[in-house]
Amino acid sequence: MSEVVFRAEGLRKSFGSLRVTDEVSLRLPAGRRHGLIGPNGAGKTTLFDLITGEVEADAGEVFLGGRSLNRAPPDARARAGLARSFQRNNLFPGLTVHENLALACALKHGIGHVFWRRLERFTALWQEAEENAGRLGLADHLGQRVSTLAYGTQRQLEIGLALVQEPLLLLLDEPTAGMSPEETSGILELLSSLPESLTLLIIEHDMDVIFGLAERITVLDYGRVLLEGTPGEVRGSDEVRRRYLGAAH
Amino acid sequence: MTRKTSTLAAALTVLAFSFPAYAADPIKIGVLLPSSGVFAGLGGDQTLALEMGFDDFGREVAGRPIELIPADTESKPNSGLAQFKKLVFKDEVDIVVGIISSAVAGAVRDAAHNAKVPLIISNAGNNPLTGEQCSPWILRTSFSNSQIVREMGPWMAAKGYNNVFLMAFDYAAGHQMMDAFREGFVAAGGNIAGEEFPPLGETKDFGPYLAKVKAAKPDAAFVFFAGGPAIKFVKEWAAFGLKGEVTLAGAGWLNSALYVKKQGMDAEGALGILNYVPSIDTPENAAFQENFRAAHGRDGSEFGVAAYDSARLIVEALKATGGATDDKAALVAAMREVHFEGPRGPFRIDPMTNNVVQNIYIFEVQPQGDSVAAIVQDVIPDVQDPPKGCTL
Amino acid sequence: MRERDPIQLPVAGLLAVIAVAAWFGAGYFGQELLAEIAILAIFAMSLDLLVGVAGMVSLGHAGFLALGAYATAGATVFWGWPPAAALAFSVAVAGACALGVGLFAVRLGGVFFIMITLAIGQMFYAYFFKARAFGGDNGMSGTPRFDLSPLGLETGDPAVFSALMLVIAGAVYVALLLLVRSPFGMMLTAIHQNENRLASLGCPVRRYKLAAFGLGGAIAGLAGALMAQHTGFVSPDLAFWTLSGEALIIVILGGSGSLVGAAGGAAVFVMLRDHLSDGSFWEGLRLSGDIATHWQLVMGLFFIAVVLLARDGLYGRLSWLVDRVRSAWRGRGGGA
Amino acid sequence: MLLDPEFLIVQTLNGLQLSALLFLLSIGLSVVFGLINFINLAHGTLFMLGAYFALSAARAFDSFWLVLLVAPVGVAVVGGLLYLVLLRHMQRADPMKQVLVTFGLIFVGLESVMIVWGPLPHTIDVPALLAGSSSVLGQVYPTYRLFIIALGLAVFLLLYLGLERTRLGAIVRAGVDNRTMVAALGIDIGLVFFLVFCLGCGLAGLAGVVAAPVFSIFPGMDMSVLILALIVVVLGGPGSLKGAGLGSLIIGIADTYGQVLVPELARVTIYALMALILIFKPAGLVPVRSGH
Repeated sequence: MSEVVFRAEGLRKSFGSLRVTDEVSLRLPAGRRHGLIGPNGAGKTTLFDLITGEVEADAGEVFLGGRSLNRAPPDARARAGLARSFQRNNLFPGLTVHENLALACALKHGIGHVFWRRLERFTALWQEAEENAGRLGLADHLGQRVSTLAYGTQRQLEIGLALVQEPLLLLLDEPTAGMSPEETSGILELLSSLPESLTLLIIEHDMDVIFGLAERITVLDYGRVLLEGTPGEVRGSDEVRRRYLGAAH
Repeated sequence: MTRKTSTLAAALTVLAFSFPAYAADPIKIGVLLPSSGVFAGLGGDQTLALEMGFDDFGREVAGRPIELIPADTESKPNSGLAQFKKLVFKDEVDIVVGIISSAVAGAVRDAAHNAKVPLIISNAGNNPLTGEQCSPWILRTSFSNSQIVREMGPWMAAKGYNNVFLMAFDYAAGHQMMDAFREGFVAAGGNIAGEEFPPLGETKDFGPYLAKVKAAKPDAAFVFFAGGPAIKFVKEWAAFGLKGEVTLAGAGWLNSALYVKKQGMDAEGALGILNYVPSIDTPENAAFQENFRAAHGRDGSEFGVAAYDSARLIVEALKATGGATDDKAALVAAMREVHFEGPRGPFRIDPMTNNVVQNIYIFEVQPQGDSVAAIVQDVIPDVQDPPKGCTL
Repeated sequence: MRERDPIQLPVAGLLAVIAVAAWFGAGYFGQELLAEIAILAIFAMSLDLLVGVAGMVSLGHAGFLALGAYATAGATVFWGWPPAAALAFSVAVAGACALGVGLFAVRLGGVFFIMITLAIGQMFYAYFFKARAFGGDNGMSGTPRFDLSPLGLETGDPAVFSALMLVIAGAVYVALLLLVRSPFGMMLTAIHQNENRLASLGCPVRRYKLAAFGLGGAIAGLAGALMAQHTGFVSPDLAFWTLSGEALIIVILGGSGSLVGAAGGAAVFVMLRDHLSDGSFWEGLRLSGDIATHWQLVMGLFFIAVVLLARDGLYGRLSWLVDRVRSAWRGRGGGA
Repeated sequence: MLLDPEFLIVQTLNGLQLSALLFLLSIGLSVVFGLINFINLAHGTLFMLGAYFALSAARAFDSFWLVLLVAPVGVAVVGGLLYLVLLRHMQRADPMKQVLVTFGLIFVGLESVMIVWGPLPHTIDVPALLAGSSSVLGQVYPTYRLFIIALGLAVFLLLYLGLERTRLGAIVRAGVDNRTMVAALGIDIGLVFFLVFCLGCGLAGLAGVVAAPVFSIFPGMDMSVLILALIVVVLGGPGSLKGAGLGSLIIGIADTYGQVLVPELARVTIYALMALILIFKPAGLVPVRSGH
């Protein structure tokens, strides 16, 4: 088993009297494809928020590549190698696809602060954005404003933005939500083409997707870890079936 | 346009240009008064009186009609300056008259000086305008702040007030008024019991300051407030039980003719010093007040009189030049020669400072009919400012 | 990229042509107006950088304008600095203060950002109102204009001064346009559209906002310094919050985020104010000249109309029109 | 001087009086802000309108008490019309547009007042019952100001009971806390907003009526109170009745003592206080919203 890239220890979060995340710990070795499932309200997205720092944890710690990220705000965590996509499309609607991707590239290369040269003059960066668009199947939409795109296309870009960052750990929050079967298989193809070394944590409601993709799966329920195991183990667990799988299907 | 009318138009154009331009050319006078902002009320009052002045003294000189061009300063310095430039450069007026706010006057000062166009200030009382910042092109028909107040200190000391509390808003005019009073009063042996300068415009409540006056137990208070705050101050003075305990004296705007009747009996017994009160007993004043009341249903105020006298100054100077306005220097020279008996007494321009020389009146607010009025107690004739830093 | 904002440069060119034509055609007063428009345009563009580009709605921007004006007035009158040095000083002072204020302000968003900038702007107003050294509420006169006599130019002449102001406004526009189209400007645009996502892509959003706030303040300070030179006078009114409000109206009128729109909005605003407050304008419309006395009522209604109806401002409307004409043209071309 | 009991008593009463007025003025602004995140810059204009309506009503009727009833109702009607014609459509607009529309209304209000009532200041008389002075702990103090304090207190208690004990109050409380939830319960939240907005305007009008005899009535009296009211709202916490009460009390007392004790800094400190509160407690001293 390869080296552990990501570690979360005892994460806890309450909103008022409601405990949404309760002592959740997670270890991900490099290259792991890891699934996160659980019923609605189990605290999956909140766990993502705690990992990326968008929501501050009451207790617990997060490590990436051996470094503690606890004090770091979301942007610093992103620069340290965390990237995420969102459950609901969360893009820059007034910009074109090309610009959306170029933004992410510019940030990755640390030239966001350059104010004396026009963005288009960074030809390499501009091209990199274009290549990424090709990889994401967005080449035809390059010059289009995001707000004018169809939902599924936006969804592709949503995932694409996170991919462009070339992170150590990629968090995907229901990447195929609301997509047609063809679109879903497109996304799956994309995900399976990702480099082996990339570590992936993915929330998904579509069980076929998750069982096809994940090496291991963590099941959350009421903010707690119910079970962690291989897809087979999860499928075989009576408790999981009772609490979640049965109800969902 | 038919051929016939276009020929006619062409002929008319030729005709128009063949006459000497000035014969029926109007004399343009820019009226730089606020119709909006904090001083809109005073601007309105002066506009009425100015119109009345031109009605009385003539709307035409040497065959040239006098045309008034109003411009709104909004009581803001930058707008005032922009409007001044518009009057001078776009409308090409021959004379500018007006300006209520000293801040606007300060903003306009350099422009007027450089433009070499006569500017007649009909209210703004900032001392330096006819002191260190005086200009041969700027005349003032109203007053300087210290001109109004200077004589009050010695007068009160002579009347046996030894211990006086000072209060005015914390702004330039407030400080100039209090400084002028303090200087004369202390020189005459008086003692300052305390002084307070509440922030301008933001004091919604004089209570805190009145509490301090009370605690200081003075013989009298000398204050400067005007407009809405003056009404409020006088009313609160009475409500806090100070009326009758401490003599209230003020730069006379405290009980201006514009609103002394709204202060009513609360103002009774207040002393004031000012360049004009409606009760001055001269035929000139009687005529002015009669006209003003007939037209507007209320007493003419000190603001109105300054505007009214400004109109007269302009008309008489124009008569002296035979209606010629091209030589602005001659026009100003003529203005400096004008003198007459106006509603407030003898009026002339001080050649040393270009400020008005005028009588100053000390009055007391007394019951009159079912209301109150300012009744003259004493007159200090021909008060003139020392040429403080002004070399004309 | 070029496709996104195709009319920016043509409109800027058109405005420049109009400005030059106006300069040649204008008399003394027209050139005074032109100088005022140019300075207001600089101020409006600096606010547009905050509001239109980065999405930070400030109701205290006039505070930095006043700061720049007072810094120039103080440096020239008290210390005898040459106006050009004083101008640089103004920009530095206003920029530094904006950075200091921004340190706190950029933590807040939406209505709360509006409120805190309002409070801070009013703080400047209250301070200058009481600053005895600067003449308090009466303000202070005596700020000189640039000395260009070595070049044989007399800046006291409105023709020279207005030309200079137009050139400076043009330079500020070009600089801001380059900035907006740089990666940094792109980040600001993205912050406006979706701040959280940009942070999750690794952008230290607050630092970028702070930089924009400081830069906007510095340029407002530049406008203030020029304004002090133009009028020769500074007063606390420059910091009053209603001036910030009017500048916001200008930005919306012109089309928020379009830079050149802010400049155009400034021109429309000044001309409108000049006409509405002029009795002869109303008489020209066969109405009573007395309406001019209440021109602020008309202005207020105009403000409301602008906000309700303008949507994306004059620039946006123009952009839309050009789009329509183009697609109609293309449609016809396709059919043939 | 601080230890002089006479000074302390009178000054504290002055502070309470200002607090009472500020409370009447700001509570409407606060609740509307809390309910719909809407900043109404024209709130000061409604205050001014209250004073002018009182002027006209005082000329029409002889009774101050009738004026005290009629004028605020008039202002509430004006507020209601504004809401229906203009502001209702602005609820979804971004905050800048809301602020600027009400900014335009300030100019319209100011000029309208000058057209109708003229630019010169006016006064109305204090009713005979409240004229003159009373003795409070041995100090002469204007009776009318005591009345203002009592009125402020009474309105606070009435609103408190209304919020705690009535169905409308419960909906408003819930609406400030979580707007979508109330809408999800099938309550016509629009109607609730409308009523609350009118009530808030009426209270601003009431503040104007009550202030009129003390302050005199003049165009521009709106500007002098607007910023203070905004500070109270921010300080106390938008949407909170207790917050508005507490904020009014703090600003009223601090302003009264501050003006006299440290006049050089009086206004600067209050703005600075607002800025500090915004930075460190953006939800105000009495926050209402429960997180999300």
